[in-house]
Amino acid sequence: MLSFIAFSLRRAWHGFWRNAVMSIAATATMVLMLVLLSTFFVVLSGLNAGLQFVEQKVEVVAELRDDAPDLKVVQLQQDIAALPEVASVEYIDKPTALAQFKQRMAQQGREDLTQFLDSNPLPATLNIKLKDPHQFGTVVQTLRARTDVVATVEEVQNLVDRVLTITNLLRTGGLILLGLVGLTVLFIIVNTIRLAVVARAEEIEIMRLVGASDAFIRWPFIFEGALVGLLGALITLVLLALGAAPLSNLMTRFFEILPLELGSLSRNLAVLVLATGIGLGTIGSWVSVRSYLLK
Amino acid sequence: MLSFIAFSLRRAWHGFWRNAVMSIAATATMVLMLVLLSTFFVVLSGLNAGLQFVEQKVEVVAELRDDAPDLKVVQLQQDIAALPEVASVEYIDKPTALAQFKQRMAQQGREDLTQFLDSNPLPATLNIKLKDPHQFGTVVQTLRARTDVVATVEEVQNLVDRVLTITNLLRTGGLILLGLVGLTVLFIIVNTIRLAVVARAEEIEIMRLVGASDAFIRWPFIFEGALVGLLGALITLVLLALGAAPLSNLMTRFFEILPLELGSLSRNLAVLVLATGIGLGTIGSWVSVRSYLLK
Amino acid sequence: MASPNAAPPRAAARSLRDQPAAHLIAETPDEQAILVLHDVTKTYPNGKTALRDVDLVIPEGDFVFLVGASGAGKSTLIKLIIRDEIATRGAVMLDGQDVARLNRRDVPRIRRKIGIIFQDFKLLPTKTVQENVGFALEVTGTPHRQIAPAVARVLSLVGLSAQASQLPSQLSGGEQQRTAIARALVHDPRLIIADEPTGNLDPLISWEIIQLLSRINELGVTVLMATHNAEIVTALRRRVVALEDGRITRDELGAAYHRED
Amino acid sequence: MASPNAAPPRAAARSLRDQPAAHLIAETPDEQAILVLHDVTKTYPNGKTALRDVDLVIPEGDFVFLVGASGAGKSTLIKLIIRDEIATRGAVMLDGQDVARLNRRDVPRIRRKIGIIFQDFKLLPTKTVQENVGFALEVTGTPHRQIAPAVARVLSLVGLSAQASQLPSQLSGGEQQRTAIARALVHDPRLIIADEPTGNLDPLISWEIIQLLSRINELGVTVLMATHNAEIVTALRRRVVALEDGRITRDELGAAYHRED
Ligand SMILES: Nc1ncnc2c1ncn2[C@@H]1O[C@H](COP(=O)(O)OP(=O)(O)OP(=O)(O)O)[C@@H](O)[C@H]1O
Ligand SMILES: Nc1ncnc2c1ncn2[C@@H]1O[C@H](COP(=O)(O)OP(=O)(O)OP(=O)(O)O)[C@@H](O)[C@H]1O
Ligand SMILES: [Mg+2]
Ligand SMILES: [Mg+2]
Repeated sequence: MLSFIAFSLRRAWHGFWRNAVMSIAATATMVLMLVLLSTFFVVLSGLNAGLQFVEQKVEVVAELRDDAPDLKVVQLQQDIAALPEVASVEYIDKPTALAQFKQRMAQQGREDLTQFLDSNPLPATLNIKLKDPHQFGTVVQTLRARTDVVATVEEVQNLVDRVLTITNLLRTGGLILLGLVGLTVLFIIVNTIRLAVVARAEEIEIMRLVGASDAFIRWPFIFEGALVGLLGALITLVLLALGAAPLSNLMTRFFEILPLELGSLSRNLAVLVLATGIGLGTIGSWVSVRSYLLK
Repeated sequence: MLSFIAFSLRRAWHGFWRNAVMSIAATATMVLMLVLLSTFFVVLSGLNAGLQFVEQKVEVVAELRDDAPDLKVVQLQQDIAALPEVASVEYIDKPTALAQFKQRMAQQGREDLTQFLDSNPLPATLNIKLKDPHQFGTVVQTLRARTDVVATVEEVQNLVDRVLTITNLLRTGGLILLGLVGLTVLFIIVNTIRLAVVARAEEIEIMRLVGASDAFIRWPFIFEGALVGLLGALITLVLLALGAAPLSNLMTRFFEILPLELGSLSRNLAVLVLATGIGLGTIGSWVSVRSYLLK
Repeated sequence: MASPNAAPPRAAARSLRDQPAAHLIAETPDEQAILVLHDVTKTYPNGKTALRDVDLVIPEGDFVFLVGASGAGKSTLIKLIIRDEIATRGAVMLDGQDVARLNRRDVPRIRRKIGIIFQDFKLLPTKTVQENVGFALEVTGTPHRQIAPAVARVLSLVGLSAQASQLPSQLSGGEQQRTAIARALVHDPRLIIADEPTGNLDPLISWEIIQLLSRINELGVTVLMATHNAEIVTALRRRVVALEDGRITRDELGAAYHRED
Repeated sequence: MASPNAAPPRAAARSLRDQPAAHLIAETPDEQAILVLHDVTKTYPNGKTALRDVDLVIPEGDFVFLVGASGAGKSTLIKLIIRDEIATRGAVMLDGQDVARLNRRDVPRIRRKIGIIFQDFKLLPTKTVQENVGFALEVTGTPHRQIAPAVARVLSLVGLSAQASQLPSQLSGGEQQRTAIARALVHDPRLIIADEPTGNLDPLISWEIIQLLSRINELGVTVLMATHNAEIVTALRRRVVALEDGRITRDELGAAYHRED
């Protein structure tokens, strides 16, 4: 058994170099496809992080009555914070609210209308961040029930719905696109390996005629495909590592705000590239040789 | 000559079908790559349209003095409209400005602070759209010179710079990506065709030995490559046509606002797909056969 | 009729000359026959019938010449034996097993009992001479260190030691043929099937190869050899089976290439 | 020496037997010679020297047998003539042109003057018999309507009319060889080079093919044939050039396969 594996590996290695043109062509195709796949993976990860970031921005805002006693407000804040679906609760008092409003206006280059006012028209608010933007129901109900403190609860339903529809759409679209690209990659690589094997149909035929068993014919080919995959994956990883510096510059420029963990991303990417490369190489050979052995 | 072309075409046709596995594999690869290229092209067109749309939004806004006489305002409006870099000039009087402000506030769910005012604090404005967002210099100078009418000119320099930097970056990035995808497509297709030709090295060798001239060997192969390209392009177009309806639904949902001319887009796409397919098929064969004929 | 001066000793004992093949089957118990064809007909998918109602029994240890014009069906008969093709009708029994009924997985095992010299050599173009020959041992799972000496031995037998590390494309026609012969001998098969093994060899080497096959045959290995080499067939006076248009028209012991009456 | 009973008429006039090849060149004006090899040596990239200092002149209309053991260099000599390989030293002149100095573009034109029968047939595996044969006409730009009748004619000459639309993989060895012969004849070449054209043929068809080549030779076509078929060489009593280990060791008119003194 061990000698069979050793034999198959040796033959795979020889096969790879004897058909150098084929092997290099297949490996190059593999590299290109894996780079394509990686690019997609990175872009999708970025998109996903962006979407998560947007979703985190969904807040439930409760405007408080000007006449609500501070103690009750603190009480309500604690009650809300205790709810399981709430991530954090922030209390913005009236002067802070006005200050924030003024700042916003200034940022947007708008006229500061508040300068014409002599009292502060802005209410104090409780800004509640949710763990999952879908689950605002209980929070809103709890807030609405406390009419002694809460004046109005901003209607977030619409906003939440709209944001979630868009993010889900983008996510689904991204996944479908990744799937399509993945299928393309799969098909092209299997195809390339199949072409390389077709060119060796005669070799397979002769092996069978001199009494080689199917396993004997199949495994060297499969190892050869895996070798193409491994080599392609390694070259891809080197290319990605080389391209990482300028790319992450560009990335941080765009996604500065996004909580993208580059460490785990690149770990995932390496695993994806290696698994896809070797997997596809192996499957490609398997499929290609199969059709000859079945005849 | 004519009979040579007829002969080459006939041989190409036969060659295509005699090596059906190879040909179909090459064609399928071609289709996948062309679909990929098309997707990129459409996405980039959408992006470009979006960027143009954003750039068009860049306006020079001049706030007018409350005491400016109507006649002078009309005069200024005409002067500005006459400038070659100006696309359009819109005059917003004070009541309209207030109405628009209220509407904006309402849209954003903000408190309507204007209700607390007794006079209209918003100035009348001239909103000037530019043909080219870069060329706001003269317009701003002209406006600034007319201190009798114009109170302030909003500082757009920064905004314009920022928008243009981002759009240019996105555009360049898109083009680079398209270039990379194009190169990948080129490489993969050339590669696929080369593999298909390698498998026929013996055939080429025999042709040469019985006295076939280079042209005689080359042209059938090139026509065969062109046939693969043509077939691939046609299948791609059919697939795109089938996918157009659901896709354009999705597109309009996202890009409703964008002035994307679907007619010319699909015309461009068809030309791109056909030219790329046939071109790549031809080049692929040419390159592959070349290496055999040079030996 | 010319007296069979060079006939092997066994030939005199069994006088089967001119008897129809069907009788042969009745007389020879199947256990002794390494190869039995019974009523075999082969029609190719394109409608061409290459063999018609062929009956043939080859006892273990026999040396049989298969002769017949070009296109008579010699190679087809060989292809049926190694199950490269499957008979349209009739049974092909190799070593007591019906090859058509063999499980796919058992085909390689049957083929390893045979040493086959193909008419078109069928060498692996990307392997050197010694790799091509060693290959027939590798497939039987022979340990690596035993392969090299065995290969060296048969290569020197067929006179190819100097070409051991050349590729088939770097060999002369005769050298390719001798490589194919070496590959067929290297794993000590019980049956050697040779399809025109001297077509590309000069008379001297042809004789050497035939003498080699004769010596191997004397050790008990059965030899079935399709050939057009009249000189050799006539000189050796072994059993001759003649095919004509897919039918066996002659099955004689100690015979010449051409019919002698 | 046996009297050259079957020698062609011209053979008697020139008594060149046993003269070294160098004299031959001096005596035969180059204009009459379709093929001249002068001091040709061929060493393959792997260091194997297949031909050494070969001098050979073949006048137009000659019929020459090239004999020699397997690996003596016969096929190498043929490859040099058709410029499949290029001589390491010396000149190969075909019809007055040095083939090594030929422009790449002119190689096909030279090859079309020759009809070549390859030892390994070299048929296109994806083309039928008639397409393989017709191919040699197509490359010369023969109008399409003239191809079919010409192909049909040569196929019936070699006895392959019934197999016209089979693929090479569906042919017997001899039928493949006859297809190769038909392809070499179909474009009426001035020189026919045949490398072991009867290796896979039975004696009867071999004789028919040789007689066919003889008839074509009588029409003025030069024939150079490498062969191991001693019977045919000896019976025909034509010019025999013998190679041994890459050197010409014999160049006789009206000779036998083996040296006769
Ligand atoms: N491409 C090559 N590279 C290296 N050596 C070669 C090559 N082709 C032929 N040879 C060697 O040159 C020698 C002569 O080969 P060639 O094919 O000319 O012999 P031949 O006379 O035709 O023999 P045969 O009768 O067996 O066909 C052989 O020993 C062979 O191994
Ligand atoms: N795969 C095939 N499909 C169709 N016909 C075939 C096939 N193989 C062989 N034949 C035909 O069957 C007949 C017998 O072929 P076979 O190869 O058995 O002849 P052979 O006796 O070996 O001849 P040779 O001495 O020329 O090698 C031939 O006429 C051939 O054309
Ligand atoms: Mg045969
Ligand atoms: Mg030779």
